[in-house]
Amino acid sequence: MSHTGEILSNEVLKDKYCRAVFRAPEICEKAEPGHFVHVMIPSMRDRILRRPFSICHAGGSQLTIVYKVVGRGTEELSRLKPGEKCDFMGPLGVPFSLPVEDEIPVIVAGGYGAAATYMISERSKNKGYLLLGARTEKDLILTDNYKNNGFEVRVATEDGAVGTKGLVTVLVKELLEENKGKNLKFYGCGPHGMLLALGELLITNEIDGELSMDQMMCCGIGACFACVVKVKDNNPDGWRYARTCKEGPVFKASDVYYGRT
Amino acid sequence: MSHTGEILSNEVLKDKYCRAVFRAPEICEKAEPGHFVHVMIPSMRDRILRRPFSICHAGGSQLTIVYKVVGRGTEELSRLKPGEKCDFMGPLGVPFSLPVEDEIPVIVAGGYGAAATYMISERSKNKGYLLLGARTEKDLILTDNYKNNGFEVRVATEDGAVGTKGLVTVLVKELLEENKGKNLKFYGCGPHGMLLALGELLITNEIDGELSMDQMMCCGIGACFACVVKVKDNNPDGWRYARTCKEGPVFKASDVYYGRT
Amino acid sequence: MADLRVDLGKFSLKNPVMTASGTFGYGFEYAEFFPLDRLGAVVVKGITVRPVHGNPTPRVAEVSSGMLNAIGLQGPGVDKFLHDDHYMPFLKKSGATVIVNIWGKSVDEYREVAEKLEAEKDGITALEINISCPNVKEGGISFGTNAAKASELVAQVRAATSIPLITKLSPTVSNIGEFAKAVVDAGSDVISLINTIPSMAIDIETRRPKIANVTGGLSGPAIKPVAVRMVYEAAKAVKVPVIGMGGICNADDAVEFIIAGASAIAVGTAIFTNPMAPIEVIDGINSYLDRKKIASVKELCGTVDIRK
Amino acid sequence: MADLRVDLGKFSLKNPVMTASGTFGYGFEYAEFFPLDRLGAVVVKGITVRPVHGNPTPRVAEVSSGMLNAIGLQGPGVDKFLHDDHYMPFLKKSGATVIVNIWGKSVDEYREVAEKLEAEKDGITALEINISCPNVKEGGISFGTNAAKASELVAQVRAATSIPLITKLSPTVSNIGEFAKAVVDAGSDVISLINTIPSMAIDIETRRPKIANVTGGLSGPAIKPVAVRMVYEAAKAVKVPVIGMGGICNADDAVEFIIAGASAIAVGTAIFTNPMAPIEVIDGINSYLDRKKIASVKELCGTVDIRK
Ligand SMILES: Cc1cc2nc3c(=O)[nH]c(=O)nc-3n(C[C@H](O)[C@H](O)[C@H](O)COP(=O)(O)OP(=O)(O)OC[C@H]3O[C@@H](n4cnc5c(N)ncnc54)[C@H](O)[C@@H]3O)c2cc1C
Ligand SMILES: Cc1cc2nc3c(=O)[nH]c(=O)nc-3n(C[C@H](O)[C@H](O)[C@H](O)COP(=O)(O)OP(=O)(O)OC[C@H]3O[C@@H](n4cnc5c(N)ncnc54)[C@H](O)[C@@H]3O)c2cc1C
Ligand SMILES: Cc1cc2nc3c(=O)[nH]c(=O)nc-3n(C[C@H](O)[C@H](O)[C@H](O)COP(=O)(O)O)c2cc1C
Ligand SMILES: Cc1cc2nc3c(=O)[nH]c(=O)nc-3n(C[C@H](O)[C@H](O)[C@H](O)COP(=O)(O)O)c2cc1C
Ligand code: FES
Ligand code: FES
Repeated sequence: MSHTGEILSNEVLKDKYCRAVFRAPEICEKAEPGHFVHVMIPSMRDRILRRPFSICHAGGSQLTIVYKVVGRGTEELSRLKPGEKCDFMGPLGVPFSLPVEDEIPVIVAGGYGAAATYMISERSKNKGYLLLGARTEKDLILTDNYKNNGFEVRVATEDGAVGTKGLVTVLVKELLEENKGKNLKFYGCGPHGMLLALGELLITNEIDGELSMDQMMCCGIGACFACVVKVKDNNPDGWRYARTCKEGPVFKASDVYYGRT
Repeated sequence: MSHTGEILSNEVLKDKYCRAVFRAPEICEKAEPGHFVHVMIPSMRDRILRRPFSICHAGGSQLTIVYKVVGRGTEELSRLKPGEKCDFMGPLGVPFSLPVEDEIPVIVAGGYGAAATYMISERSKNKGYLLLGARTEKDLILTDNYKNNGFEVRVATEDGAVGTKGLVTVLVKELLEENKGKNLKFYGCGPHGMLLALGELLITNEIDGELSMDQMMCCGIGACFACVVKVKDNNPDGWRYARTCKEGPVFKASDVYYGRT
Repeated sequence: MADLRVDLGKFSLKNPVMTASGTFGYGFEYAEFFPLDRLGAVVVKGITVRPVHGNPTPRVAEVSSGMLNAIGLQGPGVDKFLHDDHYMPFLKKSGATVIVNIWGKSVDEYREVAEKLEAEKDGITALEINISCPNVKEGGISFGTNAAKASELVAQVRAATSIPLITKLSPTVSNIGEFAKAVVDAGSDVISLINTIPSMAIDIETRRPKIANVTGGLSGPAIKPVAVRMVYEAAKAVKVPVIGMGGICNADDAVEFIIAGASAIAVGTAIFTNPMAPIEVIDGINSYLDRKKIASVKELCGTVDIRK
Repeated sequence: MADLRVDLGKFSLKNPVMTASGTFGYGFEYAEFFPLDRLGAVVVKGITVRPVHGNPTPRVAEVSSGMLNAIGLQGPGVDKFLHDDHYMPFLKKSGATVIVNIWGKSVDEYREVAEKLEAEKDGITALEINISCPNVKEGGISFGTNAAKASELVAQVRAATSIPLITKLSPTVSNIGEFAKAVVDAGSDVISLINTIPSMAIDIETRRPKIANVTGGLSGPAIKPVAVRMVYEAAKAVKVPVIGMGGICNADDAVEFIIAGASAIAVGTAIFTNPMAPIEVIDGINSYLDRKKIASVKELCGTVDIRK
């Protein structure tokens, strides 16, 4: 369950987003879209927790993650050089299920979410859409890679600099309008607010989908109850806290609890 | 008072002893034998204190320290590569006074003490002796350098593998015997027990000397009272605690308090 | 190979290394890392009389050499714990030595949990009474900082069960020795300490607490020196065995606690960093004893040399 | 440039950044790093009625994200402090705002120091009563953990001097709010916290404590979350200004304390790592306020947003 991965390359992808490739054959073997790895970043020392990252690509023995530099851990990660090693736990979590039969995959992503869902575009036999939301142009990543995999990429930015101005849910509504009657399979990964909005929108439209809900994690394997989100339950309250690391990160949109309590 | 020094080289000198050379012109300018620098070792992060090291050599802009790897700090120091930088405070402390007139320098050292006193051998106009004590052969350092500076080197090891078997004080007694009537100027640096033994021996022989007393340090500049040793005082107790970083590390043997309370 | 067995009064363990409650789930989650019966004991997450949702998120935050948590004792409740496959039934099958950490909002709730466990005590080696969880406002802290209340609580649990009792103390008291004495007098067979230290961290961009519960408990290497001191003081104050915890990451840390006076120790937060930590600690204690030519870990307990 | 002035009741400071007692000597030692009058205040090492040798060595030990110390209040005594060139006379010349930390083994000793300082109070802005030094066995700890004794002490010092009084609280209490209230009721104008947390570290090779005094006080980043929580609780409990300290290394840390409720803050252990830390904290608080468009540091105090 614990593996050592040697860094093969570690470079800026775009702005604050970096791509790191590790040699990690045991993980690659089992990796599915939506799985994550839980990484010990050496050189932290005064920071004791691992950092979770979705698997962006797993080919042969090479494991790729795409990460945004947002704090101490990701900063130190970005400074690691080829030859240095990290300790990995993984692959962890419940993965996405790939489209079956005539399902058209529609990936709705924000920020690093486009990396977390990328393996769907690689492994789905049906081609589909990437609807990518971002604050600014700087947060749009991997769009060419999705296109190369035959996916149509539509973009919304909050400042309107690229693509539609506004939130990604606008793109979702457009797409639903265009594709009435088609068998769309929705996948979501991005900020919590975006996922809740997406989930509610899907449910209103009587479509299900799979959402990857990321929360602060400690153990990464279901033992500490740090990483919970509310899911529906048939207890008197109508909800319970589910561990995103073990019962997720991928949940059915119809399982997520949208109540505000 | 605070300077940044770039590492020019950092290599194993012998066994656990390493030599690091830094570019630190401001410190070199003022450095005298017995001065020390107080070093922030980057990459420690979960360890917050600086580490004090005696200045072994200061030539032009190049500052040399010789250090023994004994724990986290010195281990991490030994891993630093040329081009990396450390923050220095220094030169700090009260230095040794060089021999004057016909004074013959006699350096009595143990372990890294031979590095702390090395500048005496460089800067003294009179040549003299290095009496070096060590547990084993592995702790004998810089002997050739002292010889190149015209010093006679005599060695004692506890296991007798090299030189006289026993403690360095045996060598001191021999030397005193040989050099009766000569104007010997003693310098000591090494483990606390060795320095106390040396100091008492000198006093018994009615000779003074200068001892560099190293203690655990925090501030390095006299503010925290962490680093004290007992010195004589004319208060009712006959002693007081003196700060080795500010009032020392070099004390007159005759000022040190040898009482056992 | 040194003798690692330790004696905790009414029960003994094959080695002194346990897992700290709340950091090892119910054992199940770590069973793929190593066989659970290698541990001295598995201490499960706090069990309550009814299922508990726990606190809103964020429940954890990282700080220098440690973390804050306010999980709020989310858990299945005692009935499910006893009967649902991957709790107690799984632990029994695994061959692990099981210690059940219990918690309640009132003396009655503690007593009820203890009664239910008493009724199906097969496979339960001891109960650990968590009187010190700082996160749930309704009572935890008041037992933990009031020796009279703590005594009453222990006495009531004592009356409800014949299972050996460990009382887990809060570090938020002025005199840990007195507190330890009080719970031992009330019938606790063993004491364990320390629980997390109530703490707070604020996001300066949003000015919101980093923990939804506002405060959370500090654990990890940051608290180790406080824990070693308290174990030392508690072990001096009482005659019963002491279980030490707080920031133990490796065998050296564990040995430090044992020298301070702990008969056994628990690894907590370090498991998040390194799931193999408890096993490495067992092996490392053994190596230390061998290197120091000490035949049994019992000989090391409380041997700190404080002559001036 | 934001307004950094802060108001501490009977006195005000040009900015909220002080040095923590015992980590900045008597100011003198750091005067070559920066002009002392740039600081909100210089808080000098604890002053006693008579000269004190202090504890045997080792007096300090390093631990994860912190250090232990048991210096034992070595110092010149109040007379020498008032008259010897590089203590008070130097500070007066430097233009620094001076706060004198005082300490004694008995109420009488505290009162005597206060009386002597009262007699020559020119240049002294406030006294900080250290009721919490955990290192000297003869009394420190009992004032620090007994609210009645602490009140009596503060009342006696209050009677002895008209200089504004700060009482520095120990973190080793169950309810810091109550304690803060008690000393304020007894006449303290301001409270400051936290002092170091009693701790212990053992060398596992020799089995000797790493501090000759056996226990020492934990300081540095490791204690910051505990300190923030206590400042938050104390500030809620009393109406007087609160000075926060414990692990502050940079402006972000300082801002966190201010948001939690501190009117001013002190930099301690971080000075050993970086002698310029207090100045960098002043500049950094200013930058933060400018970036957040907050006109005065006073507006930031206690603004933690705890709505659920
Ligand atoms: C299942 C999962 C998959 C993820 N996949 C990716 C990915 O593919 N690419 C990517 O860039 N990021 C991903 N993240 C987020 C990533 O884990 C955090 O950005 C990272 O841990 C931040 O570490 P830091 O030390 O740089 O930041 P910190 O300084 O610790 O914090 C900066 C910010 O990051 C958030 N954060 C910190 N730790 C975590 C954590 N353990 N989990 C979630 N958020 C955290 C904090 O709330 C804070 O707002 C994923 C998170 C989860 C839970
Ligand atoms: C004035 C002075 C000059 C020195 N000059 C040299 C020198 O030229 N070469 C050299 O190799 N060493 C020198 N030392 C000792 C050196 O500072 C320590 O070996 C070093 O700090 C150990 O750091 P560490 O993190 O590797 O060890 P740690 O893991 O911190 O401790 C290992 C051992 O080193 C001792 N030690 C730790 N910190 C200090 C400290 N701040 N001061 C003294 N002892 C400490 C501890 O007691 C322990 O036994 C000097 C010390 C002083 C006070
Ligand atoms: C996430 C988390 C959850 C915890 N839950 C419990 C609990 O349910 N019951 C309990 O008695 N202690 C609980 N604790 C406290 C630990 O058992 C332990 O006493 C404390 O964390 C100190 O040890 P450590 O520093 O090794 O983690 C918890 C600690 C953490 C970090
Ligand atoms: C070496 C040292 C000496 C100290 N001496 C005193 C003292 O004389 N009086 C006092 O009230 N506090 C003293 N303290 C406590 C500090 O003033 C401060 O309250 C504590 O260290 C927490 O802050 P920090 O983590 O920023 O250091 C001392 C702390 C240290 C580290
Ligand atoms: S991170 Fe521990 S349960 Fe999910
Ligand atoms: S190290 Fe602070 S006084 Fe010497």
